[in-house]
Amino acid sequence: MDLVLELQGVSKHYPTHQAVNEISFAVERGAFFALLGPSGCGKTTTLRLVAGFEEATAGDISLNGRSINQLKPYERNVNTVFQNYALFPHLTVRGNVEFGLRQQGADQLAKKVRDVLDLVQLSGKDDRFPAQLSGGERQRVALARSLVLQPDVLLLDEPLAALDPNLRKQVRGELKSLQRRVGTTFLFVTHDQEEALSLSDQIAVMNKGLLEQVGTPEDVYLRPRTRFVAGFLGAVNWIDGIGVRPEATRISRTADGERCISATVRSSVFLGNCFQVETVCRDGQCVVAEVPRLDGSFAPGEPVHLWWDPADELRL
Amino acid sequence: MDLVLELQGVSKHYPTHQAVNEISFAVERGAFFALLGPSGCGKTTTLRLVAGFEEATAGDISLNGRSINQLKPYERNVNTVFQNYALFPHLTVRGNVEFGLRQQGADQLAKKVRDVLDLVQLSGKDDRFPAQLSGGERQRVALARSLVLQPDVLLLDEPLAALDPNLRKQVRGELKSLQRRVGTTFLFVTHDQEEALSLSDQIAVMNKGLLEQVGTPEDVYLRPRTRFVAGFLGAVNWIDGIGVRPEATRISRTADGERCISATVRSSVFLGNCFQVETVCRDGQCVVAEVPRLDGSFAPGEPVHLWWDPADELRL
Amino acid sequence: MKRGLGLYAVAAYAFLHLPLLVLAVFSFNSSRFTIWQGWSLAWYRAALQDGQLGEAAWNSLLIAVASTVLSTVVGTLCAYGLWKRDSKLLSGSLYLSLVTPEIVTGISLLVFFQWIFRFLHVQLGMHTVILAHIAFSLSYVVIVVMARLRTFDASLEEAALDLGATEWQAFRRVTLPVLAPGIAAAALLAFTTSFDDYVITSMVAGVDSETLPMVVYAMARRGANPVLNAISTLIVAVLGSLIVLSERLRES
Amino acid sequence: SRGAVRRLNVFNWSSYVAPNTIPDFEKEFGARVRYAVYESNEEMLARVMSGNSGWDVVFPTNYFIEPMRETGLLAELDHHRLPNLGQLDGPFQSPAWDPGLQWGVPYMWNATGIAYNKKLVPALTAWADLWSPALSGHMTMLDDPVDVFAACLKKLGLRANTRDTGELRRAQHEAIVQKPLLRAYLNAEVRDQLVSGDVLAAQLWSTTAQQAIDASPQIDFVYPREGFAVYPDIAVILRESPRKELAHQLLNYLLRPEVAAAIVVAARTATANGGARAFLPEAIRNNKTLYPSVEVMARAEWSQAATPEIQRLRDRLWTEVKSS
Amino acid sequence: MTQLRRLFLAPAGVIMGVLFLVPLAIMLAYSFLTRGAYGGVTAEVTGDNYQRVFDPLYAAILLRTFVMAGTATLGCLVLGFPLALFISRAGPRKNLYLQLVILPFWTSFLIRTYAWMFLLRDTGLINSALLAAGLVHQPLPLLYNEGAVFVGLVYGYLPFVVLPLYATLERLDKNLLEAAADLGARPWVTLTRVMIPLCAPGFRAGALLVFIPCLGAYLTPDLLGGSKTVMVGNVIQNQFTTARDWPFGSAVSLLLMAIVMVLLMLLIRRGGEKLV
Ligand SMILES: Nc1ncnc2c1ncn2[C@@H]1O[C@H](COP(=O)(O)OP(=O)(O)OP(=O)(O)O)[C@@H](O)[C@H]1O
Ligand SMILES: Nc1ncnc2c1ncn2[C@@H]1O[C@H](COP(=O)(O)OP(=O)(O)OP(=O)(O)O)[C@@H](O)[C@H]1O
Ligand SMILES: [Mg+2]
Ligand SMILES: [Mg+2]
Repeated sequence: MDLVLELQGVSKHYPTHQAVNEISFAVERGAFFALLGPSGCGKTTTLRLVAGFEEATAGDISLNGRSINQLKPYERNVNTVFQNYALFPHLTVRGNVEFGLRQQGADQLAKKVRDVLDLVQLSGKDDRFPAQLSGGERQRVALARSLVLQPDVLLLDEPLAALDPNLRKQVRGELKSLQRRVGTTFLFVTHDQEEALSLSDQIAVMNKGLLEQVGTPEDVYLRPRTRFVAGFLGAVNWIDGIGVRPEATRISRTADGERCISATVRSSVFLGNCFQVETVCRDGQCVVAEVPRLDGSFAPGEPVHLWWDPADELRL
Repeated sequence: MDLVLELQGVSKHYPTHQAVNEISFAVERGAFFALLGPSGCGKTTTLRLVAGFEEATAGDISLNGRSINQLKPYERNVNTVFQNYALFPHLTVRGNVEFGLRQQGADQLAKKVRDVLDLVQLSGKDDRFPAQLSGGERQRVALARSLVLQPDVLLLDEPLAALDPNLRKQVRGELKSLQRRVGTTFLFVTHDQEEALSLSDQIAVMNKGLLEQVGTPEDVYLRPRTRFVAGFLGAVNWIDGIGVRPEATRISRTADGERCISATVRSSVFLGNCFQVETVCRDGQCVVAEVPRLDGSFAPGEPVHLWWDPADELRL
Repeated sequence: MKRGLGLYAVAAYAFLHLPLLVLAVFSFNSSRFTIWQGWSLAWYRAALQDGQLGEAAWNSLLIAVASTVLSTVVGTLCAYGLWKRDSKLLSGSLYLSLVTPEIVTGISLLVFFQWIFRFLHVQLGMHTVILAHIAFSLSYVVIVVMARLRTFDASLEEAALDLGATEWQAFRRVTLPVLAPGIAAAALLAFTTSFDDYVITSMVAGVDSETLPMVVYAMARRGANPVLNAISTLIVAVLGSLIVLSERLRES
Repeated sequence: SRGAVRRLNVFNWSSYVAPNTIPDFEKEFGARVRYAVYESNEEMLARVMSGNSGWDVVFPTNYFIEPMRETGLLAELDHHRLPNLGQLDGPFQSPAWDPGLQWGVPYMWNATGIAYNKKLVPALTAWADLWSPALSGHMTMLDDPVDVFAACLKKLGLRANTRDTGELRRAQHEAIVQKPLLRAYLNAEVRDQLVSGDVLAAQLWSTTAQQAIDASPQIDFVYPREGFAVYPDIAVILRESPRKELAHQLLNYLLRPEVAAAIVVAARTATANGGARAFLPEAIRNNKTLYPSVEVMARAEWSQAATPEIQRLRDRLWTEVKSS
Repeated sequence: MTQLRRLFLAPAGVIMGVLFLVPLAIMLAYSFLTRGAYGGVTAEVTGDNYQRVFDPLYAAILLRTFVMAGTATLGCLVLGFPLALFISRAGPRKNLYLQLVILPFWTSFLIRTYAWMFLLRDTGLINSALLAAGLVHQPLPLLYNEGAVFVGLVYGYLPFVVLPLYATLERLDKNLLEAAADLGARPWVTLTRVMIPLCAPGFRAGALLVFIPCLGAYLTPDLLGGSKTVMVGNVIQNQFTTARDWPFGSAVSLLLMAIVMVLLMLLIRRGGEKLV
C-alpha cells in the first residue's frame, strides 16, 4: 500500500506540558484520516507538527517516504485549513486563493482559481471579502485556498466546529464528496465521534497525548482496544466487566433464553428515531437500552428483561 | 390547568427587521418548555420580551394571569440564564448568588446560598471567581444565581451551547433532573432538536419569527403540522408528497407485500448505533433509510426494496 | 437617566469646545481687546505676513513629518518584534518613557546633547529636535500598534507560511496590511504630539529650529495678542480638517 | 547652512530694535541675520547654556555677565573692531561688572519701578504702596527673584545688591507678607492687563511700562521713593560663535548714534549710547520714564552679580516664597 | 523568526538606549555631583542633593503637587466617566462623538491654556458676560489661582480618561448589565455595583495617564496660576534655569521618576492590565 504520511515515535513536550507522546501512525494516499480525541489531548499539536509550525521534540515525520523534520512550513507540500479558517481579511476571495499560487510563481493563475472556485461552488463570489461571506462559504474558501496548491496532504483542524449545527450536517456531506472527487489525502482533526465515524476511512483515537487505537470506524466502535476508546466513541453499559452498547442491549417484557437480566424501567425518553430506556437492575446498577422507535416504548416502572447477543460484547 | 406564563399575539418589530410576529403560547406551571427554531428565527428575542429587556411592539405578556408588559426587568419575577452565563467577573461565586438576594433584602442569605450551591453541587467553591471555574461549573453558578430567587419562570437561552460537546450530553441530564427536583418552570431556547426532544415536556417550534407548532415531543416529531417542522425535527424522505422518516423507512432484499419501491443502494455509512443507507429509486429520487446496526448493513450497488407502515407516514 | 446623560454630554462638549470657539470668534474681532468691535481679518493678515511665524510653522511641519515617519516605522517593527516574544528590558523602558514627565525627558535630553557635544562638535538644531521627538513618540506608536496586534490572529501568519510565504513575505503581505489602520492611527498620534510639543522642543531646539509652539509660547508670554487667536484658529482648522480627512480615508 | 552670504544669529529681548535696524545692517554688510527674541534671562540662558546653540550675539542683563563668563560662554571683545565704543555714556565707559568692557557692550538699560493706573488716588510713590491691602488682587510683581527681592530690600531701606543673608531673610519676610495681596507674578504679559484695567499697579521695567503708557493714557510710571535697581542689558558675543567678525560688526553698528536713536524712538527704550541723545526728539529726551531726572537717578542702584552663595540662598528663599 | 525579530527590535532598542536610558543615566550621574559655582557640574561626588530633596520645603512642594495632580485626576475621572458612558450609548454616532472629544486636543497645549487665560481674565469673556448680565458687580478673580490651574489641568487631560473608559465600556458585556437588572437591581445599583467595578481597568489606565503628566506639569501653574504656586515641575525647571543647579534638578527629576515607577508597579500588579 502507498503511504503518503508517516509519523514515527513523534513527541512534543512543552516546558509546562507533554502535549504529544511518542505517537506513530501512517496515512494512506487518498485516505480520509481522522484524528479523534477529547479537548486538550494533543490533536492540534500533532497537526501543527505535520504542518511544521511546531518542532517535534523527538521522532520522525516523513512525507512520501522523505523525512521533513528539518523543513520550514513553506517548504512542506502540505496545507492546512485552520479551525477559524484564517482567511486574509484584506484580500478578496480571489486574492486569498491566489496567495499561495503567487508564492509558487505558478502560471495560468486565473484558470486555476476559476477551476477551484467552481469545485467548491463559489464561482461568482471571487470579489467578495471574507467579511462578506457566510460561515459555510468561508470554510469553502479556506478549502479552495489550500486545495489549489494540490498538497500531498490536506490538514483540517475541526473544519466544521465553527459552523452552526444545522449547517454542519450538510457541509459534512459536501466535505466528504469533495474529498472523493479531488482524491487528496485529508488528515482531519475532530472531537466529535459522530463526525469522525461518518466521514473517515481511518480513525486514530488520541487521549492525553497518547495514541490509543488506529483503525476503521467499525474497528474503533465495535472492537475498541481500551475502555477509553469504547467510551469515547459512544455510550457503553458495563455489566460485570462486560461492555455492551445501548443499541445492542435488547429489552423485552418476557424472559426468553437463560442468560438474561431482570430489571425495572426508570424512564423512557423519546429521541425521535428511538427511545432511550433507562432501567435499573436488582443490584441497583443502571443499564441504558436504545430501542428503535418502531419497536415501541416502555412505561416507567415496568418490569423488563435485558439480554444481548454475545457477538455484540465489547472485548478489550 | 394552571398557566404561569401566557403570550398573546406578541410581536417585536425592529426598524430593520420583524424579529417576532404575533406569537401566542402558554406555559404550564412546572413545565419544561422548549422554544425550538433555526438561528435568527426570533427565539432569543421572545425570551428577552418575557424577561423585559425588549418592549413588545404589540401583544400582551402575562405572568400568573397579570399583564407584565409595563414592568421593568427588575420588577418581573422571572430570571434569565444567559447564553454566555453573564456571571459578574468581579464577584465570587457567593457574590454572584447573593447579588439578587441582596436586591430583595432577603434574610438568612448565608443559608439560602449554601442550600442552592448544594443543589447545583458547587458547595466548597463559594470563594472562586468565575474565571477559576470550568464551563460546566459556570453554567451551574448561573443556574444557582437565578434559582435562588425562586422565579415563577426561569428563562434559559441555549444554556448548553457554550459547553464542549462531550460535556453537553452529561449536563443535559443534570439539567433535566434539577428541573424535576426544584419544580420551577423552565422556558428554554435551543436550536438543537435532539436537545429539545430529550429535555422538554412541550416544544414550540419557531421559524422566521412565526410560531409553527406547539406540542409534546411526539406531536412535533411524529405529527408535524408543517413541512418546516417535519424537516427541522429530523431527516425526512419525501416520496410523492408523502413524508417518511429514515428510521421508519424499511429496507429489505426481498420484495414482500405490494406497496413497496425498488431501489439500489448508493452508499452505506456506519454511524455506530446504525447504518445510514442511501438508496436511489428508479425515478432517480434519493431515499435514506436508517438501519439499526444489529439488522446488518447493505453493500453499495445492491438492489433493495423500500416500504413503510402507513401509520408512520407524516400527514401535514 | 438617559436624558440626564444627554444634558450632561451637552455641558461637557461645551466645556471642551467653547474656549477654542471663543478664540476663533475673537480672532475676527477688529479690536485688540476682548471688547467686540466688529469683524476684521487684520489679525489673519498679520499672522500670515509674519515671516517668523511662517518659518516656525514650516519647521514644525518638517520636524513632525520626519519624526512621525521614522518613529512609525521603527515603532511598528518594534511592536511586532515584542508581540512575537516580549523583551522585558525594551518594553519596560518603553512604558517608562511613556510615563516620564515631559520636563524630565526634556531636561535629560538637553543634558545628554550637551554632554555628547563635548566630544563631537554638533550644534543643536532640527536634527536634535527630530531625534528628541522620535524618542518620545516611539512609545506611543508601539503602544497603539501593539493594541492592534493583540487582536491580530496569529494563525493568519501561519496560514501565509503554510501557503508558501517566507517569514518576511508573510509579514509584508499579510501582517502589515492587516495592521494598517492601527499604524495609521499611531502615525497620526505621533504627528500631533510632535507638532504640539513645546516643553521638550524648547530644550533641545537650536537657532534654526524654532517651532510654532515656541513662537506661540513667546507670544502668549507677551500677553493677549489677537494674532495668536488667528494662528490658533488656523492651526485648529488645518489640523482638524486633516483629522477628519484621515478618518474619511480610513472608513472608505 | 553656510552660503556665500554671511549669516549671523542674534537672540535679543522682545521689542528691542527698530523695524529697519536689522534690514539695514543686512544690506550694509551683505549679511543674513536670524533674529529671535526672548522674554527672560533664564529663557535665553537655557538656550545658550549648551555651548553649541548656534547663537552668536545675545543680550544678557549685566548680572548674568559674570556667571556666563565663568561658565565659559562668552568671547572676549576685540576693541579694535569696535571704534564706536566711545559713544557710550559716561557711566557705561567702565562699569562695575566689566570695568574694561572686555566681555560686552552696554546696549540699553532698564529700571524697575511701579506702573499704575491713574485712577488710583493718591498716586503711587513708593514700593510700600504695593503692600497696601486696598490694592489686594490688583497688583502684580515681576516673576523674577532678583527684582522682587530688590523691591523688598529697597522697601526696607537696604541695598538691592546686599550680600547680607540676614537682610535677604528680612526681605523674604516682606515678600511673604505681600504675596497674598498679589494677583500674580507676571513679566511682560502684565502690560496688556494694565492697559485693559485688570491690573491697577505692577512692578515693571521702565521700557515695558513706557509701552503701556503709549497704549493707554490711563497708565503712569513712578520710580519709587525708597530707590530702585537699574539693569543694563549687555550685548555679548558667545564663545561658540564661528562668526566673531560679523558679530563685532553688528555690535559696532548698534553703537552708531543714529542707529541707537532709531531704536530708542521705535522701541521706546533707554539707550546706553550717549551719542544717540543728540538724535532724539525732544519728547523722548525729556521722557521721565525712560530718562529719569538726575535727582531721580540719585536713588538708582546699579545691579551687580550676586555671589554663588547669595544666588543660591536667594533661589531657596524665592522657592519658599512661592510655596508659602 | 528569531533573526528577523532581532532585526526588527534593533532600531527601537538603539533609540531607546541612546535617547532615553543613557540620558537618564547621565542625569543619575549628575544627581551625585556638586553644582559648579556658576552652574554646570563639578566632579565632586556627593549625596546631599538627595538629602536636600527630603528637606521639608521640597517635601511640602511634593505634597502639594500630589494633591493638585490627585484632585485633577479625580476631576477628570468624575467628569470623564459619564461622557464615556454617553458616547458608548450613542449608537451609530459613537465615532463622531469620540472625534468631538479629541478634536480640541489636536491644538497646541499652549493654545488651549491661552484660551483659558483669555476666558478667565477679569476683562475676559466670562467676567464680561457676568458683568453685562449684572450677576456680579466687580469681576470675579477667576485667573491666577489654584482653581484656574485645576481647570486647566482637567481640561488638558480629560480625553486621556474618556478614551480608556470608553474602550472598557465598549468591551463591557451588555448581558452583564441585563443580568443585573434581571436579578432585580435598579439602574443605580447596576451602575455602582456592576458597571463601575467592571470599568476598573479603564479607571486605572485613565488615572495613570492623567496623574503622571500632572505631576510634571509646570506651564499650567505658571500661565494659569500666575506663578504663585510651585509644583515639582517648576522646581525642576527652575533648577535648570534660574537656579542653575543641575545636580539638584537631576535629583528631583529622578525622585519624581522613582515615584512614577512605584505607582506603575502598583497599578500593573493590581489587575495587571496594560495601559492601552
Ligand atoms: N504553547 C504551549 N505551551 C504549553 N502547553 C501547550 C501549548 N500549546 C498547547 N499546549 C497544551 O497541549 C495540550 C494539547 O493541546 P492541543 O491544542 O493539541 O489540544 P487539542 O487536542 O487540539 O484540544 P482542542 O480539541 O481543544 O483543540 C493541551 O493541554 C494544551 O494545554
Ligand atoms: N437590535 C436588533 N435590531 C435589528 N434586528 C435585530 C436586533 N436584534 C435581533 N435582530 C434580528 O432579529 C432576528 C431574531 O433574532 P434572535 O436573536 O431572536 O434570533 P435567535 O432565534 O435567537 O437566533 P440564534 O439562535 O442565532 O440566537 C434576527 O434575524 C436578528 O438579526
Ligand atoms: Mg485543537
Ligand atoms: Mg439566540
